[in-house]
Amino acid sequence: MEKRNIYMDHAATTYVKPEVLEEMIPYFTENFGNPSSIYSQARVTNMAIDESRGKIAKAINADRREIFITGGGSEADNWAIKGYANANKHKGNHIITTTIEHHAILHVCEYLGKNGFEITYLPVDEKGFINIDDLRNAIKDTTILVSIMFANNEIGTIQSVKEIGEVCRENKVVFHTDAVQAVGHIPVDVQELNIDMLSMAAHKFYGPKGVGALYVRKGIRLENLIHGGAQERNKRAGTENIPGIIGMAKALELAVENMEEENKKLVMLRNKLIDGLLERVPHSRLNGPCGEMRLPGNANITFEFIEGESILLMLDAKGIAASSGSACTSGSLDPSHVLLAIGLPHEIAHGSLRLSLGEKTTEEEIDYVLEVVPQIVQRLREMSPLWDNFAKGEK
Amino acid sequence: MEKRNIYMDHAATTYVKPEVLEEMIPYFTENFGNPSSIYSQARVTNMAIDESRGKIAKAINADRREIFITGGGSEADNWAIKGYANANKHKGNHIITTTIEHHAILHVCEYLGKNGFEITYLPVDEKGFINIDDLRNAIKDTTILVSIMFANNEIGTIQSVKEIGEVCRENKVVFHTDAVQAVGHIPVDVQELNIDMLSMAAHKFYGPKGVGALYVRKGIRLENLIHGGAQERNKRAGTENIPGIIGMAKALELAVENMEEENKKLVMLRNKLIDGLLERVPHSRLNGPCGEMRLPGNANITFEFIEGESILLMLDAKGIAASSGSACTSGSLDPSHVLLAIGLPHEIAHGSLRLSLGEKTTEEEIDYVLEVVPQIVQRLREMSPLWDNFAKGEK
Amino acid sequence: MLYSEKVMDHFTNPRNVGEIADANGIGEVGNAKCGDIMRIYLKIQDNIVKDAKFKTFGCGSAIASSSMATELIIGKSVEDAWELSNKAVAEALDGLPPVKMHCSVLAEEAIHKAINDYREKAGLELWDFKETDHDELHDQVHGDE
Ligand SMILES: Cc1ncc(COP(=O)(O)O)c(C=O)c1O
Ligand SMILES: Cc1ncc(COP(=O)(O)O)c(C=O)c1O
Ligand code: FES
Ligand code: FES
Repeated sequence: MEKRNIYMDHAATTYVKPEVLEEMIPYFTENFGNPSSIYSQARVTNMAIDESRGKIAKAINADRREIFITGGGSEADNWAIKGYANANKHKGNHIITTTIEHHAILHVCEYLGKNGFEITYLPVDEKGFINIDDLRNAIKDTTILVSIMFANNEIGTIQSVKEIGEVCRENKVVFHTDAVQAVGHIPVDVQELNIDMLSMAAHKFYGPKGVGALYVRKGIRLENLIHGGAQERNKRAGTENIPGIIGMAKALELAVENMEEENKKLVMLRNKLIDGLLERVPHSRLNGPCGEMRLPGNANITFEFIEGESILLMLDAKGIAASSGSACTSGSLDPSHVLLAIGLPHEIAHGSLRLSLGEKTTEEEIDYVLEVVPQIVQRLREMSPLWDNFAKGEK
Repeated sequence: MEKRNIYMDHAATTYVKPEVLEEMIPYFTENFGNPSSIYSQARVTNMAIDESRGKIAKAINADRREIFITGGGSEADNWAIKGYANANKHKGNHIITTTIEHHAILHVCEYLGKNGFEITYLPVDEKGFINIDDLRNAIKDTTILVSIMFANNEIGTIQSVKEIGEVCRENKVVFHTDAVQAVGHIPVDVQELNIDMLSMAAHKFYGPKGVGALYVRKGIRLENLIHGGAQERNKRAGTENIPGIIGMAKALELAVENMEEENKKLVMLRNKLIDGLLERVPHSRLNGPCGEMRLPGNANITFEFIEGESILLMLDAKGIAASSGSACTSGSLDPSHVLLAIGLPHEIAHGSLRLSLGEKTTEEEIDYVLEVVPQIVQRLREMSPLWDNFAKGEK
Repeated sequence: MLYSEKVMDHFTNPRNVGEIADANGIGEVGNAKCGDIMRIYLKIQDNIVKDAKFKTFGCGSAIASSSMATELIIGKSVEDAWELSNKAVAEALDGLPPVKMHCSVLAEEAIHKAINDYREKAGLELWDFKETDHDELHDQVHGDE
């Protein structure tokens, strides 16, 4: 049989769409002039960047002067949290976040926690939602910043961002959201949702790696993370990554254009995948919510009695690329902090599989996965002493 | 006459060489898998990154485990200085640098100066060299770090890096060098030159923008600048910019391969340019040293009585792209801090022009510049009241 | 993280999976919380390991280590089987990534436990070995560099 090549790890990273790459190419070789310079060649790149910034702003209903380009999602997250905390410590030292943030937020908060700040980590329920009253109760006089992710990268939970923004606004606390998994995938409107700062990364929506952006509402003061030249209105130094910016803008424009139609398809395929797996594999459970409040392309299932890495390796042998826990920590052996946060016991959290679908995913691929995964689970369970114990116990 | 298109601003940024872009392309669209994942597709990118890291390490005679990828030169500089300072403040709070550093170093030092660190800015002589005895005398018990740039971006001065490294080593002080203008242009060997940390940026040597690297000698502890995922051996979070890394490595490999031959040509052209301008334009002077201790492609000339931006605009009208002062501060109106540091009075520092040559620069282009610049200078002087006063005074 | 072809072979086609109904030595190490449990069954006759089988809950390298370790001890004397080190298992697999070395430790220890189980049942003196404290190992593997 021909080796399959099924990519179901879009939440980790995507390829660059050909239309996007095509727009980028001239900026590598021809229009490469430093946009801060004053010769005509530079004026071309300057204008192209400006236009791209406009597209990015439009996609989230912001003003282009509120968009600052970064070297990726992690940089945007680090800058938002450290930059805001350091520039506003005279107002207070308390920051609120959640237990299910990406490490780019969590590790920054841990760092700040060791450096004079007090961090509250809001718990989540078994579907991954925070409780809005927990947030209300956590806010105190010294609270300066709330950072709650828009959509979770592992279990796909979409928070009630608008409500969170409202609570922050009522309490005059700045609200940052890590929207790396949301932007380009679900509608994001910083005005309607009361968002003050927002992080995004191009490689999650078919744009290039190594470029992202931080939206910063006018009037908010941040300390620079990368000091130096006067780029990005003096806020983020470094010669502009012109092709990267052009690519991010183009990819985002396409993503917003196709979003509605795309998501109809994704939701249908995702539901088929989730329902099919739960039905075919006993002792399996869905992590994260069903329906509207789940990212359209995300499926995350736990299979009891087996371990995630083995599942991934067997899937790979069948030509399926997937992930277990969050992508940038596989290679590490700890079970996902997100799965622990929604209440899974350690030994069960180990056996989870994230399948994240994308624009090219077909129904035929879903059928293949539905055929292959149950076999793999069974094989691994046959090797597992835990399954053994369980099966014997049941008798 | 056909409009010329002469690029003489290679020190600001370069285009990506076609061979480099060609190597990058497959990593945008095909081999895009997250290198931290465990499926086969990711193994391809993982190995490609490893190989690239090896090439980068080899180019500066380091070990590949000492190379950490960043989002550019500014990030590398910021990380080296802030990361080292914050991780080692128990050892002391004194940092030594120079008055002619790039803003990516200077502004970080200013920032640290306001946050508990003491900064010494070593002066330079009229050619831009620091005095090694000044360095010796500046080191004290509390000194933890010396950061001195390898080669200056404006006036091309190459410091006696080896000697600086020796003094640092004798005094057990860590030595960082901003080698953004040096790497890929002149030989750099971190072992021979006693360098402990070194910054580079790919877009200065025909690689892509938005990617750079920090070399960190084994055993040196840095605080992370960008916290989050486990990439770059837990030291720099963010999904790897695969095409960027591949491109940087390829560009550097090519640069090192061609360096000797390339520099012969560049030095010849540069000398012709400098000598020609000084000869043809009265009241002009060369900034920075002549000969071996000047970057091969750098010419920086001051024309008295006129102003830099007007020169650039007129050059642009003639199809020549050049720069005045440092590229990322043009757009700002202050005279270059480097030219002030080598002792130029304010009014004279304003009238300087940097022409930086590259691999495609031809002798014919030099001839054209030699024809055009004197005319431009004369035209601007005819408009200048300073020239007027001077000319009348001379009579 | 890259696995050798040998590891992948032993992972995808593990040898000696299962249990031995009349095993006279059984050893189990690891814990589910860590994501790794290994159980080894031995059939020992005339001081020779006649058969060995395993059940493992764990990553690719844990499964491959179990497979390789059982293969290496079958046919050996109990003394020789006892001498099998985790390094030997890893080497036989053409190496393991550094963060995965502890998976081969599991195999070594599971065999030690199984052999001592056999010796206990046979009324023989137990041999000395130090079982790694799994929590300590965990910190070692996952702690700061
Ligand atoms: C000497 C020097 N250091 C640092 C930088 C900053 O590099 P980047 O703009 O790639 O961040 C530059 C160039 O802009 C430079 O010339
Ligand atoms: C929710 C979330 N935040 C932040 C990041 C970090 O983005 P990047 O890897 O582009 O720096 C990611 C992805 O890795 C993510 O999924
Ligand atoms: S069994 Fe613990 S990671 Fe392999
Ligand atoms: S998983 Fe067992 S040592 Fe960490």
